[in-house]
Amino acid sequence: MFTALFNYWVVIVLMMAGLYIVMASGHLVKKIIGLNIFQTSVFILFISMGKVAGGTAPILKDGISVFSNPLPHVLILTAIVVGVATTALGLAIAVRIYEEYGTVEEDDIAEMDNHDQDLDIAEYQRIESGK
Amino acid sequence: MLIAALGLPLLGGVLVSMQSQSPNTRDICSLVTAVLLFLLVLGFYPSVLAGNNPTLVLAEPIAGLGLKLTVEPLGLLFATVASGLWILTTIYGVGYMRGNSESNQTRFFFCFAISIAAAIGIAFAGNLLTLFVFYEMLTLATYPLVTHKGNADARRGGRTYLGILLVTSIGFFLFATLWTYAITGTLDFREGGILSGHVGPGTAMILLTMFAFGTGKAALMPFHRWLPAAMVAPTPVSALLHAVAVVKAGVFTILKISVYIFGVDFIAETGAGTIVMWAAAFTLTAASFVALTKDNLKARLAYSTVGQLSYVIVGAMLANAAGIIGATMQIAMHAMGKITLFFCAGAIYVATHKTEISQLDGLGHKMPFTFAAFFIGSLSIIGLPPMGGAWSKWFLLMGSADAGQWVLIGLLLLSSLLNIAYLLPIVGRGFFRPLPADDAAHASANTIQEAPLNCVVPLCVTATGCVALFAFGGAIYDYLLLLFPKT
Amino acid sequence: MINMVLLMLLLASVYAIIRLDRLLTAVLLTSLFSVLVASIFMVLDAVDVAFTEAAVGAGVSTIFFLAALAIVGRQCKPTPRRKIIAPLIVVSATGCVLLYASLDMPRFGEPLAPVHQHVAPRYLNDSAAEVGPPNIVTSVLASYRGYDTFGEVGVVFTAFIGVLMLLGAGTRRTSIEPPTPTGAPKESMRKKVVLKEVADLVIAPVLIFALYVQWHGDFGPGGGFQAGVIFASGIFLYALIYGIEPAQRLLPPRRLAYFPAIGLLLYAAVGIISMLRGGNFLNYSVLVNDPLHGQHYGILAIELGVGITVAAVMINIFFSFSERSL
Amino acid sequence: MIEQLPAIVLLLPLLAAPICSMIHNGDYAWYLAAASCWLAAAAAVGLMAQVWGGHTISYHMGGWPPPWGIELVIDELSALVVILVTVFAALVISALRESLRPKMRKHRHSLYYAAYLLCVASLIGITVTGDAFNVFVFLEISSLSTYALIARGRDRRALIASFRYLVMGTIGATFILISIGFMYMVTGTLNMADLAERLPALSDNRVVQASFAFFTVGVALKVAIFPLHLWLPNAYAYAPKATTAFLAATATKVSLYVLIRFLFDVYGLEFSFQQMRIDLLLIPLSIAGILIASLTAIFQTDAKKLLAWSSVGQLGYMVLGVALLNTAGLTAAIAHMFNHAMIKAGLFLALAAMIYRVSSSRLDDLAGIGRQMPLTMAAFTVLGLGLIGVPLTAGFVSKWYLISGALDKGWVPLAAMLIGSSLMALIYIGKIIDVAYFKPCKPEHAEVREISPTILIPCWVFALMSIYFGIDTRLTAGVAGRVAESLLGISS
Repeated sequence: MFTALFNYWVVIVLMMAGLYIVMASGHLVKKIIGLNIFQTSVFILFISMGKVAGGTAPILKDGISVFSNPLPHVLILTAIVVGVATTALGLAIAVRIYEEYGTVEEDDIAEMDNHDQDLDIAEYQRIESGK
Repeated sequence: MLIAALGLPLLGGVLVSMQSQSPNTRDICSLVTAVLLFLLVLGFYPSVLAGNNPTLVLAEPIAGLGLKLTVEPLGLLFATVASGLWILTTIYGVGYMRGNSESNQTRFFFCFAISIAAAIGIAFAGNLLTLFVFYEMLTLATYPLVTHKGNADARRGGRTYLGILLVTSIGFFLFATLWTYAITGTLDFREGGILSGHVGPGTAMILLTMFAFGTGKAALMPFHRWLPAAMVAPTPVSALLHAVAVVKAGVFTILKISVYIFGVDFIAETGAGTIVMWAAAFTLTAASFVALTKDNLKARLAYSTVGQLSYVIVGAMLANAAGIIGATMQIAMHAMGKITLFFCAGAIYVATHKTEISQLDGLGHKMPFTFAAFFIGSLSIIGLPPMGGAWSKWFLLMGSADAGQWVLIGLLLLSSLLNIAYLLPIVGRGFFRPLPADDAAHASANTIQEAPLNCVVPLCVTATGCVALFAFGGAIYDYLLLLFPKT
Repeated sequence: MINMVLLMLLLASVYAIIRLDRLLTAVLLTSLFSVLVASIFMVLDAVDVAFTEAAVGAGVSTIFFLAALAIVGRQCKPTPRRKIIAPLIVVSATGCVLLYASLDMPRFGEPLAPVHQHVAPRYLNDSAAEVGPPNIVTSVLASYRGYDTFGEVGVVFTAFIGVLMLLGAGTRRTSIEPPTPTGAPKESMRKKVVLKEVADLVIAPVLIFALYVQWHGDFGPGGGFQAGVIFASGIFLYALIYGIEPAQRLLPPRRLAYFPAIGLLLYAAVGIISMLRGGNFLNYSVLVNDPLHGQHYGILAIELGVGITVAAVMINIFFSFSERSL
Repeated sequence: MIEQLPAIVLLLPLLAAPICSMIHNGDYAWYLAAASCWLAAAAAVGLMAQVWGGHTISYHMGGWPPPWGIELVIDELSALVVILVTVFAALVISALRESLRPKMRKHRHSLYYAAYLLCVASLIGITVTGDAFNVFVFLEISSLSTYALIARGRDRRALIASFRYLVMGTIGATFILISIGFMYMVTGTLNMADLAERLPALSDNRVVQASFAFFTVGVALKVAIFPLHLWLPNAYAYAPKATTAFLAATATKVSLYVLIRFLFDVYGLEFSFQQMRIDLLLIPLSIAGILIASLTAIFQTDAKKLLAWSSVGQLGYMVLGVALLNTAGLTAAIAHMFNHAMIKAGLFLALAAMIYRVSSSRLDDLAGIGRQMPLTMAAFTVLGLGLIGVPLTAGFVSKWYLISGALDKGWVPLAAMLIGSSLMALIYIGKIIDVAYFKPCKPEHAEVREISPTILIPCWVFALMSIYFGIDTRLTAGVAGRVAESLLGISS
């Protein structure tokens, strides 16, 4: 039991570590690092379920008859692409945020947004009182 | 033919809206539509008297539950009243609007036509869903009429109007409708009702109460506030609201639900109407008291309407033949009486721009037709012979007696006394008090005279109608017996 | 069981990433993480995936991260204590669900597990006769599940459009500065002579290797995606050493921006031709008279489409980032 | 040709997207984008015609039979959702051109249209696919394009909203990926019909149960089911005007479709509702969502945020309808998907027209706009009545069914609550209408004129549709009713 499931458990810990970084970190780039780790760990889960004990890579060669399952490999190839695409877009947004706000720390941004809102309200009150 | 009855006012409305450049064509258009509609409605009588109920399904938005129109005696009577009075209101409206040179007259007549279409839809609704649809349509179509003046007051009044009517109709009426549908699986209006045998007395009482209070147009206290608020509207609109379409649609709805959803016998058996009946009894007394305190003529008439409507509700809740017949008659009689009073109020406003009762001293001599008509209308509302109103009050008292509700009889009589107290002094002021000094100067210069002919003729016609209805009381009674095939 | 040492290294690197406030190190550790994962994939017989993970995780992603860090700075604030609790609760709850599930999972490497029973055997047994390539992953990727791969190219293309919308195509600078006729090395470049020498030696083989991977995907690990990523890496290397401008002269961004679309359209064209020839979308068997030949041509064509799109997208995104950092 | 329709409806926008990205002239790109959307809409109607009455089409991608290849499956439900996506996308893009003009430099327009088309194509892809992993792939295309579209908003807060959505969306998508992995782990297949056959036997397997949990959470994030809705209000409020109209109409609806598909068809009614008791979770959440979101909407001072919060509440209606698990409730959910999409798209579009003129969506800036832009505001009013659920509008039909569904279960208080929430909708829509008609116009907006027909016509098409589908409900409630019966396993 222990040995058979141990690697799943490690993978679960890895996944949760990634998820933790996403949620706990306030730095937008670090959040994306977390997402990356989360997704990559899920990939391990997929690939490990495709393994057949004593099998080889699913490339047909004479004299080999036991192959690991190719389907998870295909799925994960696709998923890796999806992952890098998300990373690129996320980073692009983070860069734009930095250009607009001068920071990529969530707390600082929230503060500035609140400030914006205050400005909006002040503007509103100015107009109201002016009338 | 049913399509025509519904489509005609709509078509008229569209035609009217296209004629905004030429007022004469437009007003003729309105009038012709009104007359045609009245004739069309009358055309239904032969088949209804023969016991048929022409039916038409327009569409089926919800599986097994269509927009259905059915002509039956109760609805036909309401349609007759509404379409008949529409002719007069149109004539009067043309005079009033031109006399006061109001703006947006085209929009006014367009909305008017839509309101009538909605009223006809309510009259001929074949099930509760259809009724609800046209009920809401009426609310929305009359909203621009109420806010016609467009000033702050009008908007505030309009908001109250729309707020109360929509909230009560969605909050209570729609809910009760859905509940009924969930219980019975149908919403068709059927003789003897559909709820009988499906629900116990408790649920029936809750449902009936929700329906009654959900019909905000019936102005049952405490949901009567919209009616005085809507007084900001021009007088033809008030006439429409009070006499022709809106409040009548409200009480008619309650009547129809009592007769065709619950069934008279079912209400009588279960006593489901108790709460509503006493609420109505309270309203009719309280409203009369409030009316006494109002100096503004239209406000006083508004509270009078609140009280008179509750007569209809009381009649419906009595759940016996005399009560229902009295209630139905009250719809017609009160319509005729109240429209007369409003026409008079409008005529006074057009002629003198006076709105308060205390300003009316001595005007009776200057405007004899108007004040005479007001007197006749008042008598009809009070319920004194030889006016039509006498019949309805009589049957309502009979119904109360049949039901053994002696307290109720007392309240009805008390209310009639109050009616005398708040209506007749107005006429008295007009005829028996001298003109105030500053007005006398105007009067000598002949600046005060009767309102334009367009205004005076309709009010004379309706006043005559009040008298005529007394003569037709028997015929109406016979007709209404169609509702009770067994008795 | 997967190699214990690798798993422990993974745990250690993730722990370090959580603790680190210096993002540059964190990114490099993430890169290491990817390499380790790639090794695990290798152990698990997923050679294609290992190849890709190494190229993407340790290569392209890392470059993107570095480019972004160059703009937004390398330091991050430590997480305040009070902000740890909520994530911990969520993560523990999720972890518990996963642990609960793991109790019923098939034993690792079990040949009788359901995954190996239902769908996969057909791929293993019949793909040679039905599709052709010895690399079964390629058969499944390009033919049996070619539609997924089409979607995957769509994802890459979408990311390209998104980055372009946000950051621009990387054309701004070249339009301002007139292109210098000869690649006069800047001051800083002179100090990188050794690097330059090495790069000259490496870049050409990298690009050739990319082409090899592109065409060899039928037989061994590889294919359009890996080739595209490797090709892009070669260009990154060139740009890092010689500067962005020479790289952009080599591959003008304005023209390069067409290529993602061209790759995607090439892929779709194969599918549409098969529709015109009476088959369903992406049914390569109808492309020519012999189904097996048709499969072969189809796979070659779509792999080329994948390669073009992926390489062009990666290079474009890189240019977009690098323009912002200057 | 006709048998290729499932692929064609998807390929039209998907191929127009790369071509758009290559056209530098934004106007030509717009023509192409609009044309491809309208053609896709026509193809979608063709699909509906084929499956009308309860037929099913299966299209084998690459000619490989399922479960080895990927299959597209079209039944009445998916055809309805495809119509929803394509028709509303086409209407919105017809209006888009006008609204983009002042905001972006011209050659970026093409990219915007390309992203829009990718989003449309991916939503179609999600809807028609019969393969669980393929759902994930197209979900990612739609997510990425959505992030990009939102990030283009004029306010810098759009970037933050987009980033938050990206993080939450990616977590959601990864949860779905985990779930699909688990399903595959115990069944060996990815085909949805195949999964449906194999999963019931494994209902006691913990892996299946966990996959169910992950799937529900992942999709709930995408649907914005309370309390996972946090990304939605800001994303809608700060996204470019017309984008909001499109997203509000389609994106969450398609996610909800995925939820319905998996709960009823893949995991199966018995497993989802009798074993896992998902309804016990969804009913309280949706009720809380309806009440809290409607209440929040009432207190908004920004019209766009108000409508965004209203969307959260309206999604609650749909989820509630699903969770009621009776014919009326499910009919309501599916019909409301369509009706709400139509109404909200129209509302956001009309609002976009006003924002276009006054450059703000704050309520006090919209004061008096009803007189400056009477036709736009009239359309807004008609649509607003639909949202409240006034009779003879589409909103009434779906609410009717929903309340019937609650009453069929004998839950009178729930029905009363739903009526109450309609009244809350009356308040918040009334707030906008009241400001627009009855407040004096700001002096700086005195010169504001009616919007051009390019936006006005689509607005009115939505408004008239809202009335039409309040009367003729064969396409909405009719289909929804049949679908509901088949999902619930009731043979009609």
